[in-house]
Amino acid sequence: MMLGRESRRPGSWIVALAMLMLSPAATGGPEEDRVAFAQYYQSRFPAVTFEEFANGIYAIDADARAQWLEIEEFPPYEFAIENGEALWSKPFKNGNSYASCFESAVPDIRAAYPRFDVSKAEVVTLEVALNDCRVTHAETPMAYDASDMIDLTAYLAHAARGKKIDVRIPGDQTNALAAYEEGKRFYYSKRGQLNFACADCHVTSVGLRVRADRLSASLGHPTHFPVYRSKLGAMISLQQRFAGCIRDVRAKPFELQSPEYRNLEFFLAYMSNGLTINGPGARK
Amino acid sequence: MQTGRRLLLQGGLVLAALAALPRTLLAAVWPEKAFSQTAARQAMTELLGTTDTVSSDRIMLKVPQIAENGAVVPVTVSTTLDNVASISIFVENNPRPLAASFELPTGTLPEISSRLKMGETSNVMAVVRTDTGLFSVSKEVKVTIGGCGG
Amino acid sequence: MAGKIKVKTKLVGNVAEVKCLMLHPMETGTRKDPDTGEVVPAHHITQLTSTNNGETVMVANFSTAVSQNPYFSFKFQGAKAGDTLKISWVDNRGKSDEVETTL
Amino acid sequence: MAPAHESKRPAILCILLVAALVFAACTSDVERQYEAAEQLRRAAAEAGFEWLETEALLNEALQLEEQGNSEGAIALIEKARLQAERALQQSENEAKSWRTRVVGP
Repeated sequence: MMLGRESRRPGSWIVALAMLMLSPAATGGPEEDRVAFAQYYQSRFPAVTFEEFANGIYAIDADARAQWLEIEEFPPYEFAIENGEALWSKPFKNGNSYASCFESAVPDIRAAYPRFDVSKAEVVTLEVALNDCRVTHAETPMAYDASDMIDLTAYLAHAARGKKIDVRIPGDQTNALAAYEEGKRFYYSKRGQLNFACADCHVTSVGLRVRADRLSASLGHPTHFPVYRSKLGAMISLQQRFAGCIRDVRAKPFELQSPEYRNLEFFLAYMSNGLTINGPGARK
Repeated sequence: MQTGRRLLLQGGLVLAALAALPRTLLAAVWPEKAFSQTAARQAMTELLGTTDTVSSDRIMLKVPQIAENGAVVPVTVSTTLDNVASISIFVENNPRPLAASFELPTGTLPEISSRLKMGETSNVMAVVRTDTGLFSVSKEVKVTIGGCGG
Repeated sequence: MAGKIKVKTKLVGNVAEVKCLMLHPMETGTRKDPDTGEVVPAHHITQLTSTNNGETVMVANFSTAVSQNPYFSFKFQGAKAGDTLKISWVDNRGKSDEVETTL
Repeated sequence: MAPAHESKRPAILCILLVAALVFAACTSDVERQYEAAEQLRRAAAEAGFEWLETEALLNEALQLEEQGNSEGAIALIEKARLQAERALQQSENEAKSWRTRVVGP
């Protein structure tokens, strides 16, 4: 129904977009980028509120939304949350625990990542922070696609529901800005045999169909991960989803938690600043 | 209604006996033969003894028109028919059409929900057995071949 | 392994609504392992049974067409707070699991 | 244009020719073409623009060569080389043109 309303005014978003492009804004700093990004989606889908974009494709696809809500009645990711909580509470061999590595209380941890770590001069994601913690306490790091790793993030995402995404790029940190710029460049660069950029599907063609699937908005992409994908019957991280998209355009995926993906996550999370964390999620 | 009356006459006594099973006497045998049939009609015959059912608007079959994902299709069946003994769900074009069958002892309400796999676009049929016969409703669910997951 | 069956119940008057989610692969027997190319043998829950204070309130027979990590919900009358609800399943390999909860 | 320059050219050509002949004598056609394609693939990977199948094509080519199917191997190597070349081209194009897609100021 939301789409219906939008499709009756096919020209409106083009006009809005043109206005955005012509508007005499300052040079593209992250905050200007973010505002323009959010405005773009809001002009494409005028009936969808900003908050609603946290629901990904279900913000703009009414049919799929109804089925998703039925899954949410008793979502399969509840097993992951439960396992994640058990892992979180289990002490390491040296008696310490994950909690000892994080400054904030459990509900505040998810929202603190991704962040730019000045001393490491790189983006640190939640997954990397968890593994760093393990190494600090003489535990072997986990593979980034290990179900235990993803379950831990599911637990932390669940605990953080209702908190806002709040990625910061302090003005005096040129390294952080460079990481953001790298992520942005990645997002807008065409790659692979199909010659697609992330933005080709999730900005330009958002809401249109690729075969049977409607393309989701990037505004809100990072709010709901990790997600249970019914196609796989398993939980996946945001970066595993990156890898899936990159494979779909027939480019070689990068290693999980590679600098490329971390910078991309940093950029995407910044673009979704102000949206509410609602992970873990359920997707097709 | 014609078929209904015939069925009532043929199977009424047997069905009446089955419908009112006390809670502790339910057969706990998994109907393997019905589940292994590759045609919906045969699966129905194995499970219910016949393929004659009366189409009934007193059965609500809630399924999506277009499945978001054939691996997880939410299905809810409920009915206002009285004395329901069992509810069975057939996905006609699945390799094994009988998807699930629920035996309802007295006191259990005729309202069940689950999630099913569908290999392709197909009719989904819910068959309700009461003490007066077999009633059914069918709906088509379209299953599309996904692209990238959205 | 904690919680292979998750149950949520709601009591409205004397009607109990039971929702459960089970951790099970529900292999169809037709899927090929993407790594080895070999067909993964069927492995699925065949029967779920639920009792309330020892009385059977549901027998559900499943095929492989029930989705992975099956979800199932039903309602029954004659329930009251404090009743002991049990849900158990067996699969085609003879494995089983059960959970007990108080309404 | 400068005469001094021109006079050097035959000498360089000569050296290159000798080097190529020596190289050819030591390695088969397949190995040589494989190396060339593999180098392009690595360059594309370094640029962050490697395509999905290129490496698999090259590995498959090596297997065919081992089975004595040089012709098949060369066909796959050629495919891989073209992919790697285009991936590199893509990375060069994108170095500038990504900015044209940015939403915002």
